[in-house]
Amino acid sequence: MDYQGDHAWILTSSALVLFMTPGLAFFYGGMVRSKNMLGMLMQNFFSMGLISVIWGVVGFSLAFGNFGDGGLLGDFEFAWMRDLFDPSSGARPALDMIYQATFAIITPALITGAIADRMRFSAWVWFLGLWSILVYSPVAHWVFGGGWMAKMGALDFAGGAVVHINAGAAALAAVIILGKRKGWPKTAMPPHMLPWTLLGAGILWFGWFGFNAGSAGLANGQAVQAFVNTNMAAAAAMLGWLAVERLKDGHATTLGAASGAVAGLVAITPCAGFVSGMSPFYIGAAAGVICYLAIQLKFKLQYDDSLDVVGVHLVGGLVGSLLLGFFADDVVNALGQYAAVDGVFTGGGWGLFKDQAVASFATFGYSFAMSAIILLGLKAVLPKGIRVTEDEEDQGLDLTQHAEVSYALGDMGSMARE
Amino acid sequence: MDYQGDHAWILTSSALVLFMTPGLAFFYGGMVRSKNMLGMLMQNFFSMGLISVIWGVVGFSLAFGNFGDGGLLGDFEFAWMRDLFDPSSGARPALDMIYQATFAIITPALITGAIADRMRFSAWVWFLGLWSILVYSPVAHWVFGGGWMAKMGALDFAGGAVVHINAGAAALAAVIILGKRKGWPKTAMPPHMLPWTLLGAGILWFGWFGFNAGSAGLANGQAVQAFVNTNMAAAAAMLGWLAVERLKDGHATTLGAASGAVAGLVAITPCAGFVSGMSPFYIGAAAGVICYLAIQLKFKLQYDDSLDVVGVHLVGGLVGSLLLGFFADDVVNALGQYAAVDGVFTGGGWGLFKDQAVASFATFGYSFAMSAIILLGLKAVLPKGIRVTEDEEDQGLDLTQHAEVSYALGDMGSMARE
Amino acid sequence: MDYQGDHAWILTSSALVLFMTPGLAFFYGGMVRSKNMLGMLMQNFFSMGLISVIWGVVGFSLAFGNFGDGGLLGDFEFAWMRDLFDPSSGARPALDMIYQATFAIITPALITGAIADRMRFSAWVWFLGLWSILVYSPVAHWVFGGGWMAKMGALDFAGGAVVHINAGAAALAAVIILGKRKGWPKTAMPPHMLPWTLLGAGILWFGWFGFNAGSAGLANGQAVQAFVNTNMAAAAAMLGWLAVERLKDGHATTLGAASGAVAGLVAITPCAGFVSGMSPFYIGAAAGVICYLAIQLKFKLQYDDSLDVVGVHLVGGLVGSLLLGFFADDVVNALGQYAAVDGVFTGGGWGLFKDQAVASFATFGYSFAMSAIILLGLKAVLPKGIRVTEDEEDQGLDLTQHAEVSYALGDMGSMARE
Amino acid sequence: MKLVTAIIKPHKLDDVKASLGEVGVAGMTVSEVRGFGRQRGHTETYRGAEYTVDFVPKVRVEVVVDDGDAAKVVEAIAGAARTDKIGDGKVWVTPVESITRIRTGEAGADAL
Amino acid sequence: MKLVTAIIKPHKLDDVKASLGEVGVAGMTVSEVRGFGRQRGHTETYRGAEYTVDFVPKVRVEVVVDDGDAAKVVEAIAGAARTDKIGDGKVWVTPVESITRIRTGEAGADAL
Amino acid sequence: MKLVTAIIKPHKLDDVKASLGEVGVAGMTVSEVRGFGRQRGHTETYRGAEYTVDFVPKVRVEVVVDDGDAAKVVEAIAGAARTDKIGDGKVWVTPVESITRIRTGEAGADAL
Ligand SMILES: Nc1ncnc2c1ncn2[C@@H]1O[C@H](COP(=O)(O)OP(=O)(O)O)[C@@H](O)[C@H]1O
Ligand SMILES: Nc1ncnc2c1ncn2[C@@H]1O[C@H](COP(=O)(O)OP(=O)(O)O)[C@@H](O)[C@H]1O
Ligand SMILES: Nc1ncnc2c1ncn2[C@@H]1O[C@H](COP(=O)(O)OP(=O)(O)O)[C@@H](O)[C@H]1O
Repeated sequence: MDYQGDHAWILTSSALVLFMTPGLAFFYGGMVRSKNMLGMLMQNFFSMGLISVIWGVVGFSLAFGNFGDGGLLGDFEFAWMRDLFDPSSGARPALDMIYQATFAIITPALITGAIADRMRFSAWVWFLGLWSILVYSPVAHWVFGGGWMAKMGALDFAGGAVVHINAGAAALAAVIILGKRKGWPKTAMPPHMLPWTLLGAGILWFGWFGFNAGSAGLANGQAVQAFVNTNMAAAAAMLGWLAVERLKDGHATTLGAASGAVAGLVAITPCAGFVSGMSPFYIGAAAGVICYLAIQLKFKLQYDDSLDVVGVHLVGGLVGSLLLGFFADDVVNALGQYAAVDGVFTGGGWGLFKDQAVASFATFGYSFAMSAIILLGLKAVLPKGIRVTEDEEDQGLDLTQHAEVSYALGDMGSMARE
Repeated sequence: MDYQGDHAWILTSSALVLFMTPGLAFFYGGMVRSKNMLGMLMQNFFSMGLISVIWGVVGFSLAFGNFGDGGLLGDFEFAWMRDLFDPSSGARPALDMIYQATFAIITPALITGAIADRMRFSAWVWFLGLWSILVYSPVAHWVFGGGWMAKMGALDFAGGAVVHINAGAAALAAVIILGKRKGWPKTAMPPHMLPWTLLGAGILWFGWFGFNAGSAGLANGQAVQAFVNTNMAAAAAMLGWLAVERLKDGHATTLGAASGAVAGLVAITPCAGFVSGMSPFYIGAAAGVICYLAIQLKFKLQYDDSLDVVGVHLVGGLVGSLLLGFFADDVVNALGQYAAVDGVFTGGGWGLFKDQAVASFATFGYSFAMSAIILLGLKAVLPKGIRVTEDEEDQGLDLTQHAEVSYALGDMGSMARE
Repeated sequence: MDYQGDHAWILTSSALVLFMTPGLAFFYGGMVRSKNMLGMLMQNFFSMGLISVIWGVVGFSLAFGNFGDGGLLGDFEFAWMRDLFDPSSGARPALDMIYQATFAIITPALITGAIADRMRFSAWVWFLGLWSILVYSPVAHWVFGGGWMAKMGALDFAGGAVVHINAGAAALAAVIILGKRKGWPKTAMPPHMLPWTLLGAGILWFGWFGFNAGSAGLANGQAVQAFVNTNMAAAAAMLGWLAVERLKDGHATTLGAASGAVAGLVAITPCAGFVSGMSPFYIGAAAGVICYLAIQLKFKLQYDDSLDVVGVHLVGGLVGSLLLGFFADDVVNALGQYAAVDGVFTGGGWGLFKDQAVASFATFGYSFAMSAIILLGLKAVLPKGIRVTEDEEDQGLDLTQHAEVSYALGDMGSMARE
Repeated sequence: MKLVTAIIKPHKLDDVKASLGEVGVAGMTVSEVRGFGRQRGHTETYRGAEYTVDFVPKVRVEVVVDDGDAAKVVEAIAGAARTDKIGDGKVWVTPVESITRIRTGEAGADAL
Repeated sequence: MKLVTAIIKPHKLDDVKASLGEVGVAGMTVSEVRGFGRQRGHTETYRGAEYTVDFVPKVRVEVVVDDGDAAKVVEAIAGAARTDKIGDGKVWVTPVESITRIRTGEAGADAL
Repeated sequence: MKLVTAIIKPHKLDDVKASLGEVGVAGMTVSEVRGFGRQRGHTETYRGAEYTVDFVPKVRVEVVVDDGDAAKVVEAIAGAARTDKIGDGKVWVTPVESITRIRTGEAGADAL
């Protein structure tokens, strides 16, 4: 069989997923105060730089080396970009490497929404690199790399656990250790420019097709099913979120539409190539409603998860990973590289659900603990710590971390070149 | 033959067309006043939510069920996402469903440009859903679903009638029933942020390749020809619009460049896979000039088609659908699933032109009448009617419909959390 | 062999590269002062209009006609869109034409960054058209069209010389002839909205996958390698630029991250399908550091290369083209349509490097001279010259060239319709 | 010389400008401000959190006039800016000791 | 009538508003301004070029009050806006000859 | 105490600031405003519809100074802001009854 059609789709998907990180930057960026806009963009764009390099040098090998060993970690088989270029398969290993690179980039980028407005940029640089090696690569190995979770029988089509629970758990650890933004929750910190957020949501939705349908690895029927499920879950979650918002707050908001869609995309991620029929609507709608309710928790529990990474990614990831235990459909499954398996509603009993629960909580536990250790270590070691000073927080990350401002629209120019 | 290459292209095209709706939101959003920015974005993004669900549940089946019956409407064959997943064809029915979903989403979204700044959001929700079922699905069946128009011999490659004449006719009905914006045409209502409009135009141009070249259904020569024609018509229309603008108003404007390109993209839509050689230049240039002239009509006839949906989509759709009767080329046609047929200039006589005219006016008539009926019905039935109050119009849709503001760039924070 | 998979990838790549021009418009647009935003957008978008038409009518034929003649210029074989549609190959000539059209569009658009804020729009229109025919088509023929450079043995995978050195040399000629912006370098002219620049950088990175990996012409292993190299070079260059910036200026900036990534993308362009392993990291890092240093030159040499087209594209293009002489790897080369050849570091000796140097400087020399001739000619011939008046420069291009403004966010409406 | 300062509703600016033109005022300076008073502000909601904003957008109009014209100008502004709804704003008058036209150096009434 | 004008730090606006409420002030007008003084501005860097910006964001608060209330209002503002750091700003008082409420035409203290 | 208010062209702000520095003024407050006067505005065109905008961007500079310095300050501003083209703007002087530095509570000349 020719591979060109599959290559075309996975190349396209890689580009789409890479584009999600700028999308995420703007999705988040619109929600922060204007003085922190560039700080937010930078934390995300920088991940495209640093993680690409780390992934090529060692990260991919740690995640995908020793493939299918049922173990805890890969090896150095592909380190330093070795052995990726195999002409006979059209360089398939290199294709897998770069496609997975885009996942490695966006996963820690998700955390930036939680820690918005208060982390030193240099601390972020260290955290990003260490987290990718110590948390992302191992967890990716467990499932995507054929490690212990895959062997156990847990399913994760495109990263409900590897990406979303993982990043969400890290986000929770980070906001606890970093502490609240100055003034939160008394001071109002409304979004400075929601159109950015909507633009970002549009890019995310667009790119997520590559994320989920690309995870089939081929341009086959499973890819089509994953594509369909992705779109339908996003749609249903938008409606779910808006419905409850309208009931509770009296208005359907654009931020709600964007947030709901993202919640649905998160929840369908682990399920995309494994469910069929009306299932994506049910999973999406559940995610929309549950995530809306989950983000209200932070006010009760008093942790400043600034842009609701816990509420959307951790909770949404859990919703999807666990519901897969109910909705999995072996007719679709069978197309992929995985064993065909059914869920509770599809006559497969509770077996899959149990595996999903174990995988979800193991991911949560490892990521939370390890992220906390990294951050506490950095706090102890970095001369200026991990958080900006109060004065810097007042002035904003743009000026203090990057010596730039986002907007200079006025007519009044008074600036001197040194 | 393997299907992966075709799948890769149609999956990509589906993503591209889905991305057009956010693009459209920003294309329009930049043109409204800043107080209505989010209202515009929301009407468009919401279509991605609501129509996806409706399309999966019933819309696709009403349009594509009973395929090729030469009749008026599909059936419930594919309702509730039934029978879409067929592994042997790589889930081709599901692929067709999701590709067509993106068309179903953007078509009513086109109408938002006409009704900008004054429709209640809840009325929009109702209109959107009803219109999709009562107008879009039937008309899509007539042509795309092998209904009476297809049987008659009318051609519509990617939706000159189904999408553009259809939405344009609905827009005309809507502005007549809704009435003018407060103050129009005396009060100036200039665009609040043209860069959004240009960004949107860029996204639309990009996505339109999926719209037109994807409509070949395969990654074949017809797709290539459609891609070429799409780009060349957009380009020629931009030049045409700018030339007449420069002559009449003294300046070539960026809004004109964006509008001209869109006019060309609209006009080439029905023709994309059916014409060849220099034809896209002629069709595009004609659309650029004619649409520019057409948008001046609203001041004469005093209907407030706020962002010129009638002038660009209805007129542009008519230009393309009718010119296809002149330029159709059976060498290109022959590649597709349609009968090979020539136009007036290519030695085919007036037969095709007549079919095109019948199809265009039938679409116009049905859509105009049915849209009017829906709106008048909603006006009578909805407790608060379909239009915001004068006070709400003054305050803007962002605040009154969604309790949000678009821009909070200032340093002066004075907001209290409840 | 089926061609659908390859078609799918090249169609996708064509769309991606076309989308780069809007991306470039915003990348540049964010850096100019707000009164010139639309002027910048317009110069770029207009290239999509004018060059598409010129390319279809004559440009493609001049560049790719007489393919492989080892000479200086193509012929009129494909002029007026002739002979592009060949059903048996899936219209491959048409596919090549449209893919290359997107390169022809963006190359002159790169120049707009140098001449920002001061060129008359009508002069830009003339320059754009003439430059495309007199400079771009010939130079494209030399390498891409199998002209003398290709015959000599010089390599240019996706346009290090044809696109970047070519545009950079023209930019240098243009800023010398146009002169400095009023007030430069004393008056501060900081970016008016960096988020646009970051958005543009995100779109450019995304689109560049089509630019480089699409240049393989097929969805094969070389395309994969080019994709990998593209991403890795962009990443390494971002890190390189930020590192030196941090050392020299004390801060890592978001503009630096965006600029560094673009510098890496430029430098890898000629190399993308020809190098392997860790090479993209070295090439990227070198480009990041060298381009950062190169942009400081303009203050020393007092030429107002407003947004650093010379520093990034000319210098980055040279870095990539020359380093290819060191890093070329015949294992990857062998996959393409080119002869397998190694560089200095890969055991191939200095032969390739010499060819690269000759090709680079020939491109520079021809483009610089010819661009100067065109501009001086236009200056002499155009009634109002090529530069706006001082007053127009003060008021900005948006108002004076296009009768529009970019931002109207305020509440204070006072505008009268005529 | 007097400085007449008015705080008005943004959409009344054109009417005020026209009305000032009618009483012979040839120049003025305007700016965007936010007002707090009897007129209620609005509420915004983001992800379930509700915010109240008490300030409402207003426009400040400043006109320097000859002593004798002040009353007339106040009247012209007040007349044109009135909508009879809460929040129409205020007009106040303060003394100006001298005024100069920068371009010519003219002072007093000639500077207007 | 007096016009009390204060230039304050932007984030103190809510405190000032509250404090004015306590002394019975029911209306005010605020606007965004830039201040220059002892407080240092900041530095920005773009592609290696360094720029200094001397102006810092401030908010101007304007309140028209009865003659007798001016001192109290000045005190209320100054008390609420103080952070004891450079750049806290100024409050000054200027005379107002007349004031009108546009909606009703009321003048003097009734217009406030 | 006097308040000197100037309406100037936006690009003259740096010159005015420098010139004020030379006459010993250490603080000032500036803001963006729109002016209407002899200077013509501009025309915008959107899809064939033409709009005229009469207001032009200006900057307002406010400086509180000692009584004796007012004339000198007016001169410094007027000198620096002059381009001899229509629209250079105005400078006017109004009386200030008291001024306080918020940070220290100092009053009068000490507050400047
Ligand atoms: N004491 C005051 N000093 C300065 N400005 C005031 C004062 N009171 C009201 N304003 C301004 O006048 C505007 C209108 O006042 P408001 O009390 O809302 O309505 P009205 O003037 O119709 O009674 C306010 O938004 C504010 O800008
Ligand atoms: N002479 C002045 N006239 C008008 N405004 C002034 C004057 N001096 C200072 N200001 C304003 O007061 C603000 C604070 O002044 P500054 O000297 O920085 O601190 P402080 O008042 O604490 O000594 C300035 O930013 C400026 O807006
Ligand atoms: N009577 C006035 N009151 C307040 N501001 C005025 C007045 N007349 C003019 N201005 C301000 O001065 C600016 C310049 O005035 P203009 O008549 O255009 O030019 P010039 O001062 O050179 O004659 C105007 O834009 C406006 O901001």
